[in-house]
Amino acid sequence: MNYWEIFKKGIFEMNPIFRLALSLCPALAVTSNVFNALGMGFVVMFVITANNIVVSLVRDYVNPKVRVPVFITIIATIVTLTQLILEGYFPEVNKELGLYLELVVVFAIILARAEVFAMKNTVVPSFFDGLGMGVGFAVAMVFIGAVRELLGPGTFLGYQVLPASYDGPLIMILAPGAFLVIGLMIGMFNVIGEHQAKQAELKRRAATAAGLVVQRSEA
Amino acid sequence: MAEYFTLFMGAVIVNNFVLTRFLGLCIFFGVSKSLSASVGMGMAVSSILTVSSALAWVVYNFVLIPYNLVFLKIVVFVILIAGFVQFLEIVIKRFSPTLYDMWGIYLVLIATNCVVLGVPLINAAEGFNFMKSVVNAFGSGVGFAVAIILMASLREKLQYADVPKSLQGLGIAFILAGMLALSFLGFSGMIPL
Amino acid sequence: MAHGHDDKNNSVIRIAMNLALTCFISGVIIAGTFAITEPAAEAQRIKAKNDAMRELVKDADSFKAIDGKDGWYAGIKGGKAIAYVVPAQGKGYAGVIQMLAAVAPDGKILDYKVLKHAETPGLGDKMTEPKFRNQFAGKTAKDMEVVKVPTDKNIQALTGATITSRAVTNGVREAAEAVAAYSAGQKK
Amino acid sequence: MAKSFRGGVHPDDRKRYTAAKPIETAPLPDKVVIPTRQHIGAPCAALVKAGDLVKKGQVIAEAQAFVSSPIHASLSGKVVEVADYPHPVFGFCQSVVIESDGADEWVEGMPLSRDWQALDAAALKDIIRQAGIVGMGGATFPTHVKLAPPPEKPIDAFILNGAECEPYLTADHRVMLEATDKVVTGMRIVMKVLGVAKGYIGIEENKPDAITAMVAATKGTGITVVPLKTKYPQGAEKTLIKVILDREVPSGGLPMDVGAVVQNVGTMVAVADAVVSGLPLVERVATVTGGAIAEPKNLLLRIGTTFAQAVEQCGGFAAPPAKLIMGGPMMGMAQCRLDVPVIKGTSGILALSEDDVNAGEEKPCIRCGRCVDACPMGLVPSMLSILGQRGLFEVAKEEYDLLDCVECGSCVYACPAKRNIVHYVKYLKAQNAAAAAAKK
Amino acid sequence: MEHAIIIVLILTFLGAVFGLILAYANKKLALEVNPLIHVVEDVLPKGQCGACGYAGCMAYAEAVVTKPEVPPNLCIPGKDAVAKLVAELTGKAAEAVEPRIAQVKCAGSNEKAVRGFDYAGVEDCVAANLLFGGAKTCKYGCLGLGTCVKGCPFDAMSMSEAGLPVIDAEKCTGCGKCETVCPKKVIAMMPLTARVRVNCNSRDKGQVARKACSAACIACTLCVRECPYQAVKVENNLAVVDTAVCVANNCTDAKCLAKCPTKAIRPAVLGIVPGTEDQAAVERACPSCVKTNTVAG
Amino acid sequence: MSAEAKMEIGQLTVSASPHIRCDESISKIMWTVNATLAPAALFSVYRFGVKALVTMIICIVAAVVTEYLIQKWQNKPVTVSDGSAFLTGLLLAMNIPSTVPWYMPLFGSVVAIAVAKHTMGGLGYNIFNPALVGRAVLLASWPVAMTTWPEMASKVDGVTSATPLGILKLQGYEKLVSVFGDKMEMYKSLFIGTRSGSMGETSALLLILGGAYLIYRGYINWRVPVFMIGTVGVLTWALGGHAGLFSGDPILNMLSGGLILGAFYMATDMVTIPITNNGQIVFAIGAGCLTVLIRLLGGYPEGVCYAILLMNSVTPLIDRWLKPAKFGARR
Ligand SMILES: Cc1cc2nc3c(=O)[nH]c(=O)nc-3n(C[C@H](O)[C@H](O)[C@H](O)COP(=O)(O)O)c2cc1C
Ligand SMILES: Cc1cc2nc3c(=O)[nH]c(=O)nc-3n(C[C@H](O)[C@H](O)[C@H](O)COP(=O)(O)O)c2cc1C
Ligand SMILES: Cc1cc2nc3c(=O)[nH]c(=O)nc-3n(C[C@H](O)[C@H](O)[C@H](O)COP(=O)(O)O)c2cc1C
Ligand SMILES: Cc1cc2nc3c(=O)[nH]c(=O)nc-3n(C[C@H](O)[C@H](O)[C@H](O)CO)c2cc1C
Ligand code: SF4
Ligand code: SF4
Ligand code: SF4
Ligand code: SF4
Ligand code: FES
Repeated sequence: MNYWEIFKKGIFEMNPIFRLALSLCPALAVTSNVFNALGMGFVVMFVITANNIVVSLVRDYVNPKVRVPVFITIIATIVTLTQLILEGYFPEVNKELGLYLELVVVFAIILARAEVFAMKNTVVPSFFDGLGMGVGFAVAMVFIGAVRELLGPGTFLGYQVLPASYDGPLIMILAPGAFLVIGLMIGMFNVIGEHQAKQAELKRRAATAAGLVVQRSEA
Repeated sequence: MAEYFTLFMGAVIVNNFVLTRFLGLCIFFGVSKSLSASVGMGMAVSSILTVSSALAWVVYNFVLIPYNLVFLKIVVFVILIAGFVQFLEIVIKRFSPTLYDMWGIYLVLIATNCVVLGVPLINAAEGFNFMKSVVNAFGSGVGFAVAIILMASLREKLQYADVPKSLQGLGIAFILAGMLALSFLGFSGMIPL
Repeated sequence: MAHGHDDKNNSVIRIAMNLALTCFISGVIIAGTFAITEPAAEAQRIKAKNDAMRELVKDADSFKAIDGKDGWYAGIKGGKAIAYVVPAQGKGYAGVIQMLAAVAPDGKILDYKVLKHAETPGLGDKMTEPKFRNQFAGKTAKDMEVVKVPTDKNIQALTGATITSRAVTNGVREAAEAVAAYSAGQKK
Repeated sequence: MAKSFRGGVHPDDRKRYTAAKPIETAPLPDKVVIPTRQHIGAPCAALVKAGDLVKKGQVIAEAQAFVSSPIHASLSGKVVEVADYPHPVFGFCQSVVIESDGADEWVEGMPLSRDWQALDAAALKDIIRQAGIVGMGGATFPTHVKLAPPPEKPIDAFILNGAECEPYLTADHRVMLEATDKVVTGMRIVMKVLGVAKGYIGIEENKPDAITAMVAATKGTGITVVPLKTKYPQGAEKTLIKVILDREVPSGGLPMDVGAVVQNVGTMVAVADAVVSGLPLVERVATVTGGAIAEPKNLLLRIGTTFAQAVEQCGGFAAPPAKLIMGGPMMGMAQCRLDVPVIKGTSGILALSEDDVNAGEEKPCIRCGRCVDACPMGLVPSMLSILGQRGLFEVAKEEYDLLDCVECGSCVYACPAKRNIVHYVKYLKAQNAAAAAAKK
Repeated sequence: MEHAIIIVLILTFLGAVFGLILAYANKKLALEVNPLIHVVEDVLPKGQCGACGYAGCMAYAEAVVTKPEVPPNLCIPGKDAVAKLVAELTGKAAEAVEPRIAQVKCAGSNEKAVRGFDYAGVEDCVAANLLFGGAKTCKYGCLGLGTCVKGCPFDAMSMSEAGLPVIDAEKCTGCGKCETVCPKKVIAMMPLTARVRVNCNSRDKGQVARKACSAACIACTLCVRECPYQAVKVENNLAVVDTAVCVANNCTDAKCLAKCPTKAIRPAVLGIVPGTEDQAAVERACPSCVKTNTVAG
Repeated sequence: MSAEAKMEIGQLTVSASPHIRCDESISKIMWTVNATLAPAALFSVYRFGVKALVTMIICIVAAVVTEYLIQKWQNKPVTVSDGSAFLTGLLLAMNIPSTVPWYMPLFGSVVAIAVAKHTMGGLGYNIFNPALVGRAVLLASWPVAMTTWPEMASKVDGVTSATPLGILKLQGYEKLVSVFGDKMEMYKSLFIGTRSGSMGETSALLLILGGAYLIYRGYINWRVPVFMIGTVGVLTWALGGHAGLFSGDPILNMLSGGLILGAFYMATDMVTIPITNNGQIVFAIGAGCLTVLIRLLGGYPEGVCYAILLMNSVTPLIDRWLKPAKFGARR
């Protein structure tokens, strides 16, 4: 199996937020600025990768009847560890992520990857899958965070980037704005996707126009 | 009494679970495609939330706090809830297929979801007493139900609209949720909790 | 009902063991990590608290918890309590605002620090900015009246966030009153 | 106080073109095209072939089933062809083409004169069936079937539908004025067949002279004349029964479910002719009118006369017609050619100019609710149109009572967005029927 | 240390309790669902086209798993590959699915077909068909309002500028959905092996058909005479090609193409793939036609 | 034959019945509504000066241009001449203070048309009232500027002037009456429109006249304004006073804020409200209740905008629940 492919699919075609629509809560709750989004992204990246590894290691020993509780326990353990470590060494990050750090346990994407991928694959692919999904998640988070932070307060990672006279709409960093921004972003991605698909289709038609005739009449 | 009422209304409208606190969004977006499903989901969430919060409160206050193990709450809550919900699902499926069709099928989805873990954690963080925890949980559940039912009715209506192709599905769902949240801003500042 | 032949792997005990074992291992790991990180975390907590208090009462040498008053600390300089750091709270626009207020023994406010709040970014959360905070320094409870016009005597409200301004002011005022009462009691 | 019902619309009735014009008998056409299907139900089988000589009133096509009605030659002459010809309802239909011999002779035994009072119900019903009488209000449902309700559905009221609520049309109006006695006789015959004592005549207030005439003619017969508010669709069976008897025909039901039978004015004249004079249905009164007609008229036309011949009688076209319609502007069928024949259900021939039509581009529904207010059936037409756009006939049927729509067109008339609601309804009903057929 | 022991104890206890409850509940209460159904559904293409005769892919999956008499090769879009997989999963004998493709049997484009009236109404063929069978004078031809395009579950159809549907051979799975929705039955399925096809649906007599549309099959029977294998017949005033005969005789020079005066017989691929209205197809199907220069694209 | 002489094949139009239509059209309705709003709009220009006119023009032009661009982009027929985007722009302008900087009306109009209207498919399909979505977004985005009204500055306090409802909320009823002089003076001022507020919150008189004409023409349903304003009056009378139950001032509450504008022009936007009469009554009463709830308990002095938006979100449920009485349901 091609590890690059496994890694890549989490970022684009199976992006956890934009495509799979899983783990949406943090995508809204902790993206009002890039810093928080990045922090959350890293945490999820770590948890999902670690969990994929552990699950792929123990998958043969897990009884299917209690599969879900076992996986959840594993995830909860990893999250608790993360929390303990953050608490001990990065108290700032811990405070910013707040409740959502604890909720990482139930982010569907993590359990989903355990069930769908790590359960059926060995350690190395599982690692890449987890990493890809994690990176996809983090990238999406940062992207949303950047849009909201730039258009709202006009800053990036806390630094003023737009002119000071910029009086951005506060709604960007409020709840309704979060929904609207993500909705419009999804639309934008689809428009881009459709455009690309159309180009590909035109190319394909141009290519097959001649070739397919031959193929068919020999079918 | 008034205090509980305020807490309840606060949880339902002012601090609506979905629209202002961003919890339970996966099922909020996932199950709001049809009205009947969203009603089932709303009922399932409200009831599970209430019961599991009560369970969690007991364990938290009688086990974790006395032994100074507050940091274990994630693991403990999650096992507790997941186990309980899965058990409930098996039982309902076995004994009442109609009930199962009505809301049992949604149990699996909520077993591992922000909603059911979030409320016990909030209750713990706020240090609510038992009654308050239960009222807050029930209110949050009702708030969730209100939001998802409204959302589903809007989405069903938009099935018959000319939504641009690129926005169909998730995109328009987010925009709708944004406008719902915008409308709910009207309640903000109403009951300071 | 599902009967089937019970192979060993699917007996009730086996299944239960499976989950129990997972939990056991999880417990061991968490306990281990906890043992390692707890001292650091504890240190962090203390440090955070001290930093917060030191920020409020810059010239204190040390801080001492006050018996009988939950969460109260006295800032000590040269063996004397030069200020009290006490918890304060007010009902803001969106939920409770939790603060620490530093009050001189005579009831004059030194400063305050917001610990937890849910006010609107860009509006209510401007209460943490020096421009608003500095108004409090040196004021006593009776001067803490929120008005909407520029003022030296009173507290000028944040634009568009009168509710927040009131909440902070009320919380701080109550703290100032409590300290004044307490230190009055001490003196006796 | 004129009675009314919920909903409905008030289009300009435009009856002024012809209301005052007496019925004019059209000259004998030199050729008629008589389709073998002029009614709801099973088609007839042609009894004649090319070359046969026929007389007026001779049966040329025979009913093959109970719900069917025989067809008679409308003039004497030679059958030149039995073949597919254009038809105003079905597009094409097997038709008997007869070339007139100019003599216009009745078949033997006609006309006669008999005392209808002496005949019993069964005999009367049989005469009506053999005379090929079908509903002339437009629906063309065989009258003898309507007059034979199943025993478990007792009928206690007969209503004569003189509402003529469709704009433009004045045929029934003129018939009520000019053949008043025939109408009353027909009505009494039908009431005898049905065995009912209560008879009503519903007439819209915009025909005061007809109301007066009917009141005078029904004196002493126990028949009540009920003036109706001028509002479309007063003449629809269901609303008429509601207004006159205050009974609601249940959803999916028929008038007989509430003990009522409704018939059109023209039908009564045909019944009277058949019973009293022994004449079959070979001609009818139709209003030829519309902004594109030079001289609008009420004409007595032979069945099988082409629209072109009828229009010719009215001075041809004054302006290029945008639409040619059989029936009224609200329920009538748009035609695509002039060579279609007048059939038993042709109550009017309308040639509308561009101005009359006032169509407009179809826009999205703005949910203004005018259609809801207009719908006499209490439906939500806007939803029907929206579901129609998406072909969701199941939803339309289960949640929006698709099958209760009588296609009266009130909603379309009222709609500012110019939505083709009736067409969507027809489409959804067709889909529903196809799905039902597929299931079988 | 004590702390650590308590942690471990609590968690283990919790795990054991729930493990027991769940295991017991599972054993005593759980109902079995055949998991194979989901596996089979996963294999199906999920066009929900109903070509299998069931209401959607899930319904077919259930039927094929639970009922021994349901054959594994009903999914037409899935072609052989899916049939084989389903057969394997359900332990049934695999039979090949005859691969097929949709063809539009009408060349009555906006300019070739004569219009009888101006249609103003719902943009849908079924709806238009309700009003005297649509605006074209030909009663059998395509109405051009694209109901089939909307109905194709695989996005394999589009409307050409001339007002006729075009099938994308690469995307068409042969599911036949378009055939069912078309009110004129202008679309028919043909085997993928077809050499030539009849591009008309008119069963009107020659003169009538010609009057209505310049591209109609006028039942002149030239093609019948031309075909060396008797693969072409004229039934109800319309030419019909028996593909099985063409294939059996391995026809590589489809002479029937040569003489058709209205070009109602076309090479099987022509007009199916967008943008393939070219000589190459004719040339391949009927080399001798090109030489005699009787057929232009 | 002369009959056939005027006929060519293919000339006749064939369509399903009916073959005649009324002479209403969407553009006629929309432009009429625009026209009835014009007096109130002009009055507010007279009251607030040229700045008000500029803000209004920005709103309208932005709305119309946005609609044009979106329809072009989507290859849909361009329908800007039907007046609905114009109306949205005008109503948005009526809902904001005249003093806001230029980019706020611009942003609001773009959001109203692009997000609230066209993401859902354009005219007829939107669930929320576009103008109100625009206003709610603006309020959330620039709360300070959106709650800073011109005029009456010196009378109340030195910083910003407040609307009557703002004064009522923060400083009490007596203070409010004293600002105007006496009670009658206050009612008169509210009715005529000499008070502070958004551009459309001024002249109750002109708005009611315009609304009455629309009712007369059948473009809006009288039930909506009557029930909505009535509910607000009754509830504020019952609950809105400081001296216990039934001590509130219903006239003040009915005339102030955006209630008149909202009840006649925005709660009547047929696209976003229930389709049946009964549904509209429920809608209007619900909107009235929510208005009072927000006015009395909420963080804002005014609640009409949110009340209508909230009821917009319940509209599909109301439509489902209150269908018209079907013929034949009763014997
Ligand atoms: C989106 C939004 C957020 C708000 N956030 C706050 C807030 O954080 N604190 C506050 O006191 N008022 C908040 N408000 C309330 C209004 O600004 C309220 O009218 C104001 O507090 C009244 O004060 P003023 O007299 O200074 O205008 C908010 C309003 C909006 C629209
Ligand atoms: C919307 C609508 C309007 C109708 N208007 C009339 C009318 O004005 N006059 C009439 O005789 N029949 C009218 N009909 C037909 C009647 O419902 C009914 O079929 C007819 O009166 C029965 O009489 P018949 O069988 O003699 O034709 C209308 C039907 C519908 C659905
Ligand atoms: C700036 C402007 C002002 C208009 N004012 C009116 C008006 O006051 N009344 C009216 O009925 N139509 C008005 N119209 C609409 C057009 O004159 C015309 O009726 C419309 O664009 C097309 O109408 P239809 O869709 O009904 O055919 C106005 C159009 C524009 C662009
Ligand atoms: C009586 C009436 C009231 C209207 N009210 C509004 C309104 O409040 N806000 C708005 O954006 N459009 C309004 N419109 C215009 C139009 O309905 C609106 O642009 C649609 O909501 C867009 O689909 C109104 C139209 C009419 C006829
Ligand atoms: S009348 Fe027309 S625009 Fe109005 S609701 Fe009905 S269908 Fe829609
Ligand atoms: S056509 Fe149907 S839906 Fe329209 S008004 Fe008549 S009955 Fe109602
Ligand atoms: S092939 Fe049939 S469905 Fe497709 S456009 Fe033609 S008539 Fe319509
Ligand atoms: S073109 Fe027809 S047969 Fe081919 S995939 Fe589409 S619907 Fe199925
Ligand atoms: S992340 Fe909260 S429900 Fe999925």
